[in-house]
Amino acid sequence: MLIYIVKRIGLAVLIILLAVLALFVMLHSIPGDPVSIALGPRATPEIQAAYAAKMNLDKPLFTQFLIFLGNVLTGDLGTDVFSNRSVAKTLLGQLPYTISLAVASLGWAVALGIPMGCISATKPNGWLDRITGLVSIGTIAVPSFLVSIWAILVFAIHLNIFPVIGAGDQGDLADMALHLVLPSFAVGLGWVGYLARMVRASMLEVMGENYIRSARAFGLTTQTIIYRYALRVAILPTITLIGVGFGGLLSGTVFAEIIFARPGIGKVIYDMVLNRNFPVVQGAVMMTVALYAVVTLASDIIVSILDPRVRESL
Amino acid sequence: MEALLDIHRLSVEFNTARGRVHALRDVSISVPKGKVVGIVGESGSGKSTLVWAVMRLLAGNSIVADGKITFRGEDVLSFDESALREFRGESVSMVFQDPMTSQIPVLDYRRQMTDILYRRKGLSRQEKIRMAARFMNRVGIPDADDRLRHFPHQFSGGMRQRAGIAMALLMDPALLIADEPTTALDVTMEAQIIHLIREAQTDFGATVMVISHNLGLIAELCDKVVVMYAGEVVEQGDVKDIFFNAHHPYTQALLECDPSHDLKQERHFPTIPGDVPDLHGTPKGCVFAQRCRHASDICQYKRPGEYPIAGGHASDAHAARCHRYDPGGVWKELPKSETPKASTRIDVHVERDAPPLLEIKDLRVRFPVMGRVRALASGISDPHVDAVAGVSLAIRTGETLGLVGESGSGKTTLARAVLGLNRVHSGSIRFRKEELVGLPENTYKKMRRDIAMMFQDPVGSLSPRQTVGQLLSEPLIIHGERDLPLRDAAEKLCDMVSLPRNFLSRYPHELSGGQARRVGVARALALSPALVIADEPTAGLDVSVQGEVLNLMIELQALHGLSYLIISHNLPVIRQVSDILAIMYLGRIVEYGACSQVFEKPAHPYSEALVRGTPRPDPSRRRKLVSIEGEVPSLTNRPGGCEFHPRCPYATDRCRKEQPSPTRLVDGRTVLCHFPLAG
Amino acid sequence: MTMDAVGTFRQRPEKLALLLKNKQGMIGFVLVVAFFLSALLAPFLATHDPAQLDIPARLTGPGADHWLGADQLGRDTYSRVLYGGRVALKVAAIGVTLSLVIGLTLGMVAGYGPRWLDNALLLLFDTIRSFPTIVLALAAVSLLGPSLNLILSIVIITSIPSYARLARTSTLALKNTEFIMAERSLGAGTFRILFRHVMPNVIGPLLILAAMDVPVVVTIEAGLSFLGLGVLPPTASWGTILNEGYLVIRTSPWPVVAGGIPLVLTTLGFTLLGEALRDIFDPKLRGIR
Amino acid sequence: MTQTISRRHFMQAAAFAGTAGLSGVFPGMSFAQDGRKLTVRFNRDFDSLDPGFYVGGHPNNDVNWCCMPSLVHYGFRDGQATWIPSPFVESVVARDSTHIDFRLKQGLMWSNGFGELTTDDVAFSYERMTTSEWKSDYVAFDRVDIMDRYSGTIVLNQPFAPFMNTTLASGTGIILSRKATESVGGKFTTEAPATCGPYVYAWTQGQHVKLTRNPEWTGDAPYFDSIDALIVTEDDSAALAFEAGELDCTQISSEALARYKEKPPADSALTVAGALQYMWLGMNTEHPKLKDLRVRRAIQSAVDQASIIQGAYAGTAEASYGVVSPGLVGKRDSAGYSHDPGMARSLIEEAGASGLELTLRTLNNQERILAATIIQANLAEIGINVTVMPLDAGPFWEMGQESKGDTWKDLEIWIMRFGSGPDPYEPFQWFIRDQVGIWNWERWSSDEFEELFKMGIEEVDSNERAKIYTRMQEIMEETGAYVWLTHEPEVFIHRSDISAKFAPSGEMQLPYFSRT
Repeated sequence: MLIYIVKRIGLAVLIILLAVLALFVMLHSIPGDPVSIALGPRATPEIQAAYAAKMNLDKPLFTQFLIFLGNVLTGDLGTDVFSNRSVAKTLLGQLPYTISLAVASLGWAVALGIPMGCISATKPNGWLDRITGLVSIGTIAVPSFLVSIWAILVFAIHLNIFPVIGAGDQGDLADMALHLVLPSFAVGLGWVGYLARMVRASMLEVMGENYIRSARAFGLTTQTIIYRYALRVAILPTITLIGVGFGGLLSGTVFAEIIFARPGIGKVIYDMVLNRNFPVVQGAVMMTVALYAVVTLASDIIVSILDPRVRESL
Repeated sequence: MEALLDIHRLSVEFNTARGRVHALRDVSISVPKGKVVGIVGESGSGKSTLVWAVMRLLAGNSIVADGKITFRGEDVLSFDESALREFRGESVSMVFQDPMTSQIPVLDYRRQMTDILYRRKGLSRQEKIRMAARFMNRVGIPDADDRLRHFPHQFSGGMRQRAGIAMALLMDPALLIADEPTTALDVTMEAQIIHLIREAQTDFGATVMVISHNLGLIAELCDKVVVMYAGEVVEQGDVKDIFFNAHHPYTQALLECDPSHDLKQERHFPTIPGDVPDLHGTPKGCVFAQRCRHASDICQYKRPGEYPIAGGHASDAHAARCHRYDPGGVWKELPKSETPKASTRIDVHVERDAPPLLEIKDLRVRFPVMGRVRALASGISDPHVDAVAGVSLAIRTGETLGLVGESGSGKTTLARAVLGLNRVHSGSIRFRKEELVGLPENTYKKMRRDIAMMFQDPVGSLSPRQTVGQLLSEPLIIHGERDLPLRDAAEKLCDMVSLPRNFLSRYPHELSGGQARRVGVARALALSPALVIADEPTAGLDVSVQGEVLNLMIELQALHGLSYLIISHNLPVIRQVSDILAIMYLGRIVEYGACSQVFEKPAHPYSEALVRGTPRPDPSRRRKLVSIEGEVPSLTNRPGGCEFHPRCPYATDRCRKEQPSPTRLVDGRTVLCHFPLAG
Repeated sequence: MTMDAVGTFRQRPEKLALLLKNKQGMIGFVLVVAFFLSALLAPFLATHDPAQLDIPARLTGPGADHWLGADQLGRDTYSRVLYGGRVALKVAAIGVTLSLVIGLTLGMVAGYGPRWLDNALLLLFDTIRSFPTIVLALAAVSLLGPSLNLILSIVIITSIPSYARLARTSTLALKNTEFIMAERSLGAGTFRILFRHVMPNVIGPLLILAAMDVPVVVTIEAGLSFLGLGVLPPTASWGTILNEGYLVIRTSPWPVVAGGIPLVLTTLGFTLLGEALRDIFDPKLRGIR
Repeated sequence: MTQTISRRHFMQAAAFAGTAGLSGVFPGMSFAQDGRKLTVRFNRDFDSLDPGFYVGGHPNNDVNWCCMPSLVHYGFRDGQATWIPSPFVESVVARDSTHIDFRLKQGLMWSNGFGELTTDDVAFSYERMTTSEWKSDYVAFDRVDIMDRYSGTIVLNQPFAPFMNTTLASGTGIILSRKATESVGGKFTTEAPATCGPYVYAWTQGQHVKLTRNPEWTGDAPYFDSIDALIVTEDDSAALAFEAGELDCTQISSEALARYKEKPPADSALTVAGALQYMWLGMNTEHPKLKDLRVRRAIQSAVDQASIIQGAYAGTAEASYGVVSPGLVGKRDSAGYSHDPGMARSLIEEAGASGLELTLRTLNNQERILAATIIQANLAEIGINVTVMPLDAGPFWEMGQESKGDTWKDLEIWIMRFGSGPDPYEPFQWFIRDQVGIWNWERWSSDEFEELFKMGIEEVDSNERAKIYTRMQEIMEETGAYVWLTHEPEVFIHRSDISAKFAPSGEMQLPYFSRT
């Protein structure tokens, strides 16, 4: 178990390093002078030279990478050329918003989707199953950015129930929660259907397994069989899936953050991409990669805790 | 005698996309209290459907069309959900065919067993756990307290089945149903499980119903036997009546086909020609009429009743569903054609003095068992196991060598190493004096013309998206014989293995096991090899079909002067086809010599266990004791000294300390034992 | 026909017929066919040149001339939606086909090849997958400028891992099966084994994945175009219709509705079809997407 | 709704010479603690409060005007915007064309214990600017003569008409504390080492700036106790938020403006801050494809300005006929060409240029893309095939600069928009000969133009200036390299009970806001 986790963490670190390398290569293969790209048109040659020296852009590419890597490892993601602030500090300030949005979206999707899937699976082709089937396919079919747009129209303008922009007053938890409602609705909606269908299919498959038949042959109650046995197994691929699908969820948060004018990593990336503020873009992409790596790592570890077979593989 | 369970005229049908399948027809069986009833039949006989019908756990597309199931006088078919749960939980229990898939993989045994005990509301959790541990101990699992925390995948196959039996016995059931309880297990384990079920039956006073295709197991275990064929009961009666006085032509044929039935080395196997009928329609006459040696006109159109046979052994009525026994019937014996069983023993010429065709010396094949990181972390310097640990053997032209061993003994690895499919660690493989080890693939490829392999799974060893025609011509294409009219060649191969030519356009999944096996044989022989390696040639085949394949192989051997290396765990088959026998245990050959000698007087205790361990279809020769205990150890954990010593009934201190070296006996056999039993 | 141990009947009926019997599959099939036809026949179905400006007709609602209204430049929304379907079809067809072919090949190589190669490729797949698509696309577009080809490349690069992993898993499972062993024992070369024996058995699930991948790809294109990082004007794509429509959403909701609905229907169609195919051919595949 | 949109003829040339008739007073009643709260929107996050190092030409004036001193602010006189003495001074008087006398109020304290605001701080701040990234605003500045602790004189090295309006009143006229600035090494970004103003700020990156009353402030009190400025980059989101009641004041897009003009939300008012932007379609006169004047003239006649104003700006932008914005001296009322596709076609045929393929570069925002799409369609009508290439800010702003790679050679046509201060001098400086390859991407030059430019700087008579600047625009137009497009107005929507004050450059002057 410990070996599994250590190995899995090693893998995650390796992936992050590779992603950093990929990003570095990508950023350095842009046509154009990185200094003038970074500083914009009005910088004087002296400032450009100073910047180049500061960012080590005057050194060979490989040296630059090593310096860059060293900085990344020590938590230094560079300096925002515009505000002169530490990129890491900037991003860490934004991270909680992205995480809270992702968690809220996933949270309500899980809270709704998994029971929906279970209920459908217990009586396949019953009326309840048909309704949840319709609902889930409907939610899957509407891309999250469309949901965002439509949600704003309906909820914020016509009904005027929920706040439309921003993340709410810092420190005012109720206000912040209220500001989470629409974005997390938009990001999570597709996941409700996705999870419901996933759990349903998974449950149906597990319900056909021999051990479910043996459990029935031992006279266990339907409750025990469904919730203690079938769900216990059927949830495993769902957890893995949530981990893997977290990347897609992050993409969804990018849209939600832009449309709802919420602070967060996605919004930072979008704004900074448009401003060509590369140190921040670079740092933010690294942070999403790391975030994703951490989430998949967590999901794998959870699965390995729940599934003794996985623990001993790898 | 009081019947605990009474099945009366039960008919079960399945709705499928291609119409309704009549899986069970008019089945009446009574299970007397305190007895062991065996239900025997080949695949498609409906024996499993019967069990699930009794448990009321049939698949959703099934319909109980007719009949009644009575348990202790109560109508099982009318139970509501809670009555049904009580029936399943308290009264009946099951031991399943495949313990791996029938035990939930993510819960430990403690949880699984306490869950089963949920009906015992009076017991505290601690008491339930203690009870579970007691039962684990009872079925021969030591350190039960500790073992209860284990998950199914952490147990070996035999242990899992023991645990399965413990779970089944936990609620002290009145009726224990065992569905093919030993099919997934090796011979030595099979014997132990049979023993365990018999003990359980006597100790707990349970009534037992055993489902199996294994006649030996039925003979060893049962008091009463029901023979099923194509959804019907064709004959039932006391075990002795069935085995010594079989009346139904199917029962007779089945018993004849069982290779362990005949102890002589015949080199010819009886068979039942034809296939199980399609159950989509109801056959008008007797279900067995199409394949019956004795079938008369009446058998084709009139369904026989179940007629009592006089002079049965026990109070249980002996009856057969055959027109021959209709007291008022009009059945007439047809003029007998030549019985196919006429002894046509084929002799193969073996060149005794010629140099061996294949000679293996000191062969070692190693596998990594874990990643380097894990090994490092666990402090294991050499994370490898020897799957084959220094094996030497030789096969001459025209000779058949039988390689026997339980799963994990390394026999398949050995065979694959010969073909270069597994990397050899050390040792030598010489074919026609040419060294094969270390040969580059392009040189090896030329040798492949002369060495062919037949794989274990008849259907699974055929590339699923290729037609039979493509499969048969592929060896020719690979070896550059493109000029040959491939179609003709494929047709010729079809003829050779007596497969109809129109099969050339079929896909593997459209073939029955026997047909697929014939394609496998044809493919192996396409390039006229000198040596054929056959891995479990009869695995997955019903006994009635096994014979056909073996007969074909033997005929072809005589015709082409082939040598065979046959790998099998099925001793009766090996006994009949082999000249030389090699018995493997943990990657080493423990006994090597003439087949007849080994069978008559096994020299190694392990050989003895195998030879004696095979259940015989002879209810009068039931074994009292199991000869060896335990299971094949893991390769990662080889015992010191003689590797067989933990299971050897004769083991001494020397065996525990000193590793034996191969000893040559006077009759020419080689044995890996300090104290050979013979010679 | 064989009967298995638990008493059900394993069947191999005509699967296409089953698809048509499956109500959801049928709806999906119809929607997908409609998507293909409308995109292919756009020049015949359209009432206007999608790039034709008509400023006086700016933001008119649905009517006899403009069936779905007109956008802020007076272009006919109905015709633009049809032509937008062509962009979606192009992205879907090229993106999915190329990622399937490349993913399949890499996956088979990873699964069948030596362990080190497998590990290296797996690492590569995991690395690619750790970039959220939109984030990667944002970064790439900012570096290289928006274009359809760039979107396609990103779609392909980010989809390859799921195809490759699926192909790898299946190949790995096949690698030690007896029929592959049998081919090897006959002396069949690696190339022959991979493309004649492995590929036909691996490709099925990938095709199902491809069907379920189409909406994802189409949505990525639409999303990027919505952010103004997609196709170049005057090309109409559903995303640009949404993008331009969002600007005027309060004045005229028609472009946002008209650009959104085909996206929803296409997603719905391919999802339903893909799921039906999966349920019929390979129920174990759930969760590939 | 009270429609306060009116064409404010913003400045007269005389504004410079006059003395201020009124000075800025914040509208607050002293310390009425009744929780007056305002929520407004910033359309970008802020990068730097240091006037020497503003980034990207968009100063964060909104915050600086709340928290930092300056000598003059924008204000209104006779309904017209001009500079007014700020609440930080007793007086500001332009003595002559090169001397400006000022006297600071006493007792205005810098935060963090950096003492009182003094003349020395003024001198420090302005001198510092001459070596900063924004030194171009200070080319005419010579020195500050310190009279005493509170009074001094700004001395210019030449008469420079726009100095008050384009320099002192704008974001680059902000005054810093010498001690505080030196204590942090001479420059800072978002954390000012010392502030002095009616408000103090707290910034949460990407989210909002909170302005609260400065307890140490002894000057006029502003009306609002606290102002929450939400950072919302998207105009559409901001408009939605305004409608949902989450904002009291926000700048809006032209599309929203059109909608609100048509159907205003309840209790709201629109205010035009200014229209000092000028947008045109530029052409590279040196590019082989565009060397022929006839081709350029054809393009001038082919582009349908009215469609662009309607299609891309919903009719809310003003038609442009040159680089001088509405309300400024020298603004033209018509162009020397008109929309005439027929003539354009014949010009193209004459030049033998049919089938021409051009690349149109533009910034990647929706309105510009729409404008580009219309131009694309217009040019297609005369047989020119245009590929639109949207670019992000970085590559866009450097594409014509010779010092930033070779793109300038490939540059064909592009949509460009510059902003200016409230003086007509400003736009012309970018098109002189010295600017070829810097900001004069059209790459032409004319001796007459150079001559006129010099005359324009020194001329103070507004009629003369008007003549000079009109002629200069004609010269530009005659090169054929310019198709005048629009002047985009900067329009705000706010609650109608709020009295909102804006700088003509489009920023909110928050301390002057009040609720009626």
